[in-house]
Amino acid sequence: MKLQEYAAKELLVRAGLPVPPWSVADTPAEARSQAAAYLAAGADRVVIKAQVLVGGRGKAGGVKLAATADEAEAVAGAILGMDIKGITVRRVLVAPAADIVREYYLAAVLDRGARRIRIMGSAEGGVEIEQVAEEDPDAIVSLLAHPHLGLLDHQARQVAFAMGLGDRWKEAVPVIRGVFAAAIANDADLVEINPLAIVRSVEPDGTVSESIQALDAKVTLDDSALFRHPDLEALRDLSEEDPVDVEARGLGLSFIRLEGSIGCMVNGAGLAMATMDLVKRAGGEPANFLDIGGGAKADKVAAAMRLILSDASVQVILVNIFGGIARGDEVARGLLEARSQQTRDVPMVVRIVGTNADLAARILDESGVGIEAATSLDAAVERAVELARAAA
Amino acid sequence: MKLQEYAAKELLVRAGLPVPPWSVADTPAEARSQAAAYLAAGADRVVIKAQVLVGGRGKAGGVKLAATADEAEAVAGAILGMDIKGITVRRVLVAPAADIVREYYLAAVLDRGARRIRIMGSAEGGVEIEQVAEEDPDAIVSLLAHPHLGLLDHQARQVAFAMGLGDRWKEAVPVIRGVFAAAIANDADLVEINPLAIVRSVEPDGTVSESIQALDAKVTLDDSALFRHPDLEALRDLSEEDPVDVEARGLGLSFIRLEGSIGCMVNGAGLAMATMDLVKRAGGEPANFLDIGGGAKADKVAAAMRLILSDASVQVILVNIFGGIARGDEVARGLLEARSQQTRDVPMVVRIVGTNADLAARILDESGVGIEAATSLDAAVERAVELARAAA
Amino acid sequence: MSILVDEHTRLLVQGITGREGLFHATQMQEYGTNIVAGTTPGKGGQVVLGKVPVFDTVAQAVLETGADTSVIYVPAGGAPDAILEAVDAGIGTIFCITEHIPVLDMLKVVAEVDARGVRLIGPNCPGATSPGKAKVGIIPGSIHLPGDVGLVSRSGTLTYEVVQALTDAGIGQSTCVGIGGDPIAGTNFTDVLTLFREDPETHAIVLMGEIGGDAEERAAAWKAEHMPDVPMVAFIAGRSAPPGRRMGHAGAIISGSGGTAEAKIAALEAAGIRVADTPSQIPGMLREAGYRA
Amino acid sequence: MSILVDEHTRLLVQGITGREGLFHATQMQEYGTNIVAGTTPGKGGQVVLGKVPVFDTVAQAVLETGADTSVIYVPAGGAPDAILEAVDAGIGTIFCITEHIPVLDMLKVVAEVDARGVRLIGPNCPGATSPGKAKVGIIPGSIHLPGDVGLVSRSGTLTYEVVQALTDAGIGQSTCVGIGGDPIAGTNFTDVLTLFREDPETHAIVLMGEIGGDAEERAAAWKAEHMPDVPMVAFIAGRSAPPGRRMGHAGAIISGSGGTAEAKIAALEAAGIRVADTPSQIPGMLREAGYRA
Repeated sequence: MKLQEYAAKELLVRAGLPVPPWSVADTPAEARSQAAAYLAAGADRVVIKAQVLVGGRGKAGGVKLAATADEAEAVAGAILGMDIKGITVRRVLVAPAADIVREYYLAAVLDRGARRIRIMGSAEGGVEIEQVAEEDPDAIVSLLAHPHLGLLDHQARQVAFAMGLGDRWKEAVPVIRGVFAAAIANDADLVEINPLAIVRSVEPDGTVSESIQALDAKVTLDDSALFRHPDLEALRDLSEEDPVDVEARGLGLSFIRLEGSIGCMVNGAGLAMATMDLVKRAGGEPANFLDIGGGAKADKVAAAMRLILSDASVQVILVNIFGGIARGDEVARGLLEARSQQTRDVPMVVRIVGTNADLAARILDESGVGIEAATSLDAAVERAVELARAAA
Repeated sequence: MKLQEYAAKELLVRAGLPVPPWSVADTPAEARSQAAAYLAAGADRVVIKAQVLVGGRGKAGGVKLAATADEAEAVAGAILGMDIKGITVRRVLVAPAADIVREYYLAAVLDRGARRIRIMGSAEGGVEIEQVAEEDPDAIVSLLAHPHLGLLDHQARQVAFAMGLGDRWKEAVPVIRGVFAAAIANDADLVEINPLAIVRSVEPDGTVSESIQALDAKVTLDDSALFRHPDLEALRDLSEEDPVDVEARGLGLSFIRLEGSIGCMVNGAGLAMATMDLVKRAGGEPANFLDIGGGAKADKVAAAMRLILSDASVQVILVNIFGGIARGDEVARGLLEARSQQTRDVPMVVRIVGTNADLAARILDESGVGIEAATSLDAAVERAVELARAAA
Repeated sequence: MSILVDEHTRLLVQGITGREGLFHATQMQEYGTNIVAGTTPGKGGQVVLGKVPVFDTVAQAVLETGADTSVIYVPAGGAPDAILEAVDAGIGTIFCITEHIPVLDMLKVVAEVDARGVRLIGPNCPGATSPGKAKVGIIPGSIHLPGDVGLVSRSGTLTYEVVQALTDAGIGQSTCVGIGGDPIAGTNFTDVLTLFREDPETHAIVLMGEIGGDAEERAAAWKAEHMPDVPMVAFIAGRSAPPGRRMGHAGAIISGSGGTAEAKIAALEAAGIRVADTPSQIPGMLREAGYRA
Repeated sequence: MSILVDEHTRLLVQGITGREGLFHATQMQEYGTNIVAGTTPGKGGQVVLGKVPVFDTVAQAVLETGADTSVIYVPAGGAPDAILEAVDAGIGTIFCITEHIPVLDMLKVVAEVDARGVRLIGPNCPGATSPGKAKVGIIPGSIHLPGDVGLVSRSGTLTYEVVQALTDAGIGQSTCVGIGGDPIAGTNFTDVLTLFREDPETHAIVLMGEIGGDAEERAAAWKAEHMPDVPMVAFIAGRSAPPGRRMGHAGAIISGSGGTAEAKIAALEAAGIRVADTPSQIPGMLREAGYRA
């Protein structure tokens, strides 16, 4: 689960990291009043940032500065409703603009190959780390935390010194440890601060001081561990999600809506992807990814079918079940149940093999409902694409 | 640092372990009122237990039952002031007597050889575990916690089943984990519950229930880790300690008062023990163990000397310093400082070798104070014993 | 021969009295797998499947039955501990079927498993079958044919699909191994290829990968270096997956430039491994690659 | 030859700019030890002792100077991390002089040190000297004489006492090692005996034990089995210690029947090792045991 910047920053604060104040606005008016407050408190300008879960929002015009409350309202109005890579901006973050002395990069990320949490830091902050990795790999310091002992003090020091934060290493070490701690405390696959910055601030009495601050944050949580962080579920931004995805999650189904016309219902993520690949190869377009999981019962199958059919662009449904834990007869019963409640007449191509496939075939056969049966995956896909073409 | 039973029980409770109520009394009157309260609350009898840091208090008559408040006062009066293996009882624990169904043994203990924390359990509780180990070693289940992962769930289950607590393993597992957790949370070398018991209790409505309870507790803390548990220092029972020991600890000295007449001041615990061994071998009796530590400065040496002299039975002082981190001249200066403040005329045999020994010899020599110098350890010991004999 | 499991396997089923555990234990026993014991805390003393004793702890089970391999059907909350219990009891090969184990738990578990020299397959894996000898896990037994093609896969049902395709084409398998699709797994493609290389009865390889991570790329490079002459065909699921969306498996994330189907296919082909467009092409491509049953 | 340290040792001093670190670094350098680097976070770039560069991290120090051995003078709060920093940087032999490190910290550290195949001596140890070659730690250099007797001890100053006695008697030492008196230590008597057995220039052994634990008993048994013909003399401090009282070292606790001076002396004598009553007897007893310089 990816968190929006504002939610990610909340987790950083809980881990004791220094984050400048921020607020979240859903309307230009909200943004205006928040900006006015920051400006009144001494900020020269405020920054308004689109809250979307895709990269490149800056280049897309989703991050702007404003020097007055009027300007903040106008900028927020322009960003809210903007489309960034297919996502509509529904929320902006408002924060005082920081007086940045220097930008750094810092992250804790799951390294699947090394099977450890990797800490990465760089004095080249504020740009995509992939770009730094390509152009100047020596500018990145990277090391693996111990699987049991975590990030050790000396590792945090090593990162601090290698990032060029040697003259303020005592301030940097808790920040580096904090990023790791945030990953562990929240079961995060990724905690990224880019930029981490040395920020200059001027007190009312004119004193100038500099400190390390986290100015942006990306956090991705491990979905399998959400059960032990019930509070984090509240940070999920449902506004950006397709309501159908939300419903699918409630049903324990793995569902992703796509653009095509062929609804797919498959058991197993790998087989589901392979089925979609074959649909595409045969000239069709899958309408969704759907893995009904291992022990799917009839009622879950029926619910999954309703989800697929809720998409008006679905013209044909392709069911591909290889029984293992899932039993063919259960799936067949679920299909019939869904069919009986179905208001829209969409043709269905069904291929069920493996555990209790014979029973499934008999159930479907005896039902008298017009469900086309296929035994081979290739034939099922071909027929589904053919039906979709006919319907188009 | 060994904790009294009442302090040890406090740590068990903090670790979530089930411990029946208890209170602590310093006078028979206190014990009486506490007993009265337990009896009024439904207890059939109360148990009064001497709080001393030596084993075998039960056999010594330091643990007694009482059925009435009068009896409790009388029993407490008999136990308070009692001498148990040289320790005067100054405090008793008062608790409702438990209706014990069965007794078990459970402990987490530092295993120096294995360099792990060892969990030990037995269905043979209520007796010394050393006796069980000798007579029926198979009655003890014992396993090592992981140095990083701690005591794993399956290890706790294994202990529970092997202890014969299989039919209540879901109740036993948190207790076993709790004992380990108490050791870790407090940096304890030993957390021992003996007996751990299944206790029967009768509710006012006549319902009988059974549950696992910790009826006694021994805890030994790692002195080197006390700095990170400032709250635990408050659990130390100063009443049982020699005030001189308390003062020595305040000075950062390792000091133990003994019975003899030859005060010893040595740097290094091993050399201090060896010096005492030689004194005893030569027919003398050391008055104390004292390790002045590595970098002992003059003022610390002087303080150590005052400690030794505060013991009226000291007839001669033997100083044995092998300079390494400790520098001979610093020690010599400390000795002279102490000598100048000395009210009692006790002869002193001093042997200083190693770092700055020449300087030390010159300082002592030039002082004109009557300090006998010796160059070999054997000669120094022999002379000290001779002087002690002469003084006796 | 075969790898990981065979007729000598003495199997322990952890969580044998649970719904999943009992169902699959029955299937495994019917296939001929030698199940010697099961465990469920508090159910020690029971007997299931006609003759399989149930123990409270793995330590007891190993002591009394000499189990050397275990398969875990314990829910995600208890599965990491179940793996470590098997390790501590001296089990040498552990299959963890359980899905949805948190990644941080698995980081600790694999560190310990590696340190102790134990083989862990999974978690979130379908297990392994050596046709005609033993099946451990949840792969349907009926789809197999004994033979000499080794199969390794990150997927579950997709594995079955390919096994069925091989069997239908008359191509038998030495051992079929599902290593699971989780981001952190005990055994990777290269580990299994290493085992297959040591197996004199495995004469060709089928590798079923999917998008995400770089395990396929590493396996390709290893194969090219260590077993260049062995016929091998691969398949990568997820060519049509939109970038950045999860497709069920946490493993199937495309992050940055790495982990795409294109990158994996390119790496496999660069290593001289043919990549099939559909599972049904695999038997033919194996023969084209020089495999003769 | 010698063990652990010699003229080829490239020594790193962790905590070199501290009071203790700088004092002993000076002493070590004066003795002729090849100190190639020091570390203190935040002091990187300084030079001490005329020519020794100071680094912020051990990793940098190793990279730039090829240090292979380190000695730690870091306070107890930071010492466990200092040990692990040396391990992570690839240091092969680590001496930890620091005392009062909590036991639980050391349990984790020694587990990691062992897993990584690194040699840790200490903590709370005086170090090691190979007379005429190198001294690492805090043992006064002046008391040594080069020779062929290996000495191993759990104590600090008691070690000096015996070294002095040997030197006074004209008996030189190959290496003198203080393993420290803490309950949890990186290296025990048996480990050091194993090293001495492999050293062709060590022809006799002196072992200085003390009450508490059973390391002396285990060393005695090992010696009897693995180096029965090597002359060896032991000493056990704490014969006069009252049971149950701590004598400074956490190690010196008598618990139950084990760990007493009597038990240790009996075990040593049963293994054919003579036990001296006083340090001054040791040179004579070594000769009686067959040692010839």
